[in-house]
Amino acid sequence: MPVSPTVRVQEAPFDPAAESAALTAGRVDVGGLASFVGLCRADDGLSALVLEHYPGMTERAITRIAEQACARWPLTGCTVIHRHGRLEPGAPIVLVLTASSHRAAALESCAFLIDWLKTGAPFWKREEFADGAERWVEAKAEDDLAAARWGGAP
Amino acid sequence: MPVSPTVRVQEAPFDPAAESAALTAGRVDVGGLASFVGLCRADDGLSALVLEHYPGMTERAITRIAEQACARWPLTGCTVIHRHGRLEPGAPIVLVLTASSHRAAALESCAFLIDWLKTGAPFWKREEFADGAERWVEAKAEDDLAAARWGGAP
Amino acid sequence: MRVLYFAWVRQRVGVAEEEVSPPPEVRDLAGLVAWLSARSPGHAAAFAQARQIRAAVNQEFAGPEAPVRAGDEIAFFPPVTGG
Amino acid sequence: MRVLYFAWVRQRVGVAEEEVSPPPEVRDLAGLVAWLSARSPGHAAAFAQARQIRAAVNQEFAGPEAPVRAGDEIAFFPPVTGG
Repeated sequence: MPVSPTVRVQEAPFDPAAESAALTAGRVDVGGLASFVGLCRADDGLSALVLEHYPGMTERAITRIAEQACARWPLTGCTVIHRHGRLEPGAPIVLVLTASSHRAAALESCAFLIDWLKTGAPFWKREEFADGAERWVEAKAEDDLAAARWGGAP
Repeated sequence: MPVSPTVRVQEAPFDPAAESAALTAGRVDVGGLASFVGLCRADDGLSALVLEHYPGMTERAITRIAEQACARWPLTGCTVIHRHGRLEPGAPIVLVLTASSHRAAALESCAFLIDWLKTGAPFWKREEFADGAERWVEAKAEDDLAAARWGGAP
Repeated sequence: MRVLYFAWVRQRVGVAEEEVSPPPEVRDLAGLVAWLSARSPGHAAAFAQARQIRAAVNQEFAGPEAPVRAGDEIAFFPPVTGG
Repeated sequence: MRVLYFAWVRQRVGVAEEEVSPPPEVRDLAGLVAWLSARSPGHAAAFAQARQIRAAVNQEFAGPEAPVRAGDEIAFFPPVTGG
């Protein structure tokens, strides 16, 4: 039976080391642990990113995507944490962690999860700039393509 | 100009959190940090894995592979740490960390590096079992294929 | 029926959520959008570019033909940009 | 010429490294393997399955046709299994 993913949506920072330890501590069946952390970049004088989300639906949508990853690859563990609220340049935004006996399963499912989070989880990014300007980030066609390469939507 | 990778071959454990911080601390141009940790599994009653390597050539071979990753993808940082010596089940063996402005570059180069480390770095694993048996791990054709999908050898 | 708005859709409408009771001829999301658009200039501005709008019915992504009923939680928002 | 052995190649040869001075007609790795194989039963056993052996000249992977010279560091080992 596939493992149940751990999914959290929070304003607070996350601790990749503690989350990694939770997926591997005391186990001897994990051969590979892949992780991805998305961070806030300071492009074009950006001073902060404000992430709005849809409470309730966000957790539900991420859980569905993560459950699909757990069903599609032989994972021993899977954790997704996505932050919301105001994030300054350099701040971590999202953590994806996948553990498996097999390295390819861990690496592929990690890429799958981040691609689908981009297109399937109800978050919206507003950019705030040093000069006071604000701008909603527009969805990118390339993100839809990246998600589509994995086949059907979760 | 491509960044210079950090490469270490050591018996001691490594600290993924500290290595991640070294690639991101004080920076605002990193959009994605991908990592992979390979761990020792306790398959078939394995009690330890003993990794032999070729001092000198190991660092050189890993550095060449890592430099190719830095040239092929727009990385802002790249760290590879590979342990040798006696490792018990659950112990981390190898750490690959790649940072980039773009998530796809970080994820792809991380997968590239671990695939090539499997086939291009002079390490040999000996398995020790609870019943006293020992066995050299045989190279897998699937590892050669995984590396080959990236095109020419580094 | 509870209607939620997010991101620039929320900013244009002017409220984050509202309780509405559309007439019985409003049966799907497309009908609800047409009916909501007539409520205020803000609503009209929010829904002006229909191709830029995504929606969810009871916290599941849904297309224009998705049925809507009394008691549903409906949300309108731009294409998502998380991750 | 310094010759290093690793993993089960080292175990079969019985030493981790040795200094050798092959005759001038030994010009490449294939020739060196043939010459080394005659040194002892251990060497012969190590090189018996030539397809299982990989090599490096001066810490670079090299094939059977790679030239070898006095002063080189040559290594023989099984296919690698790191990562």
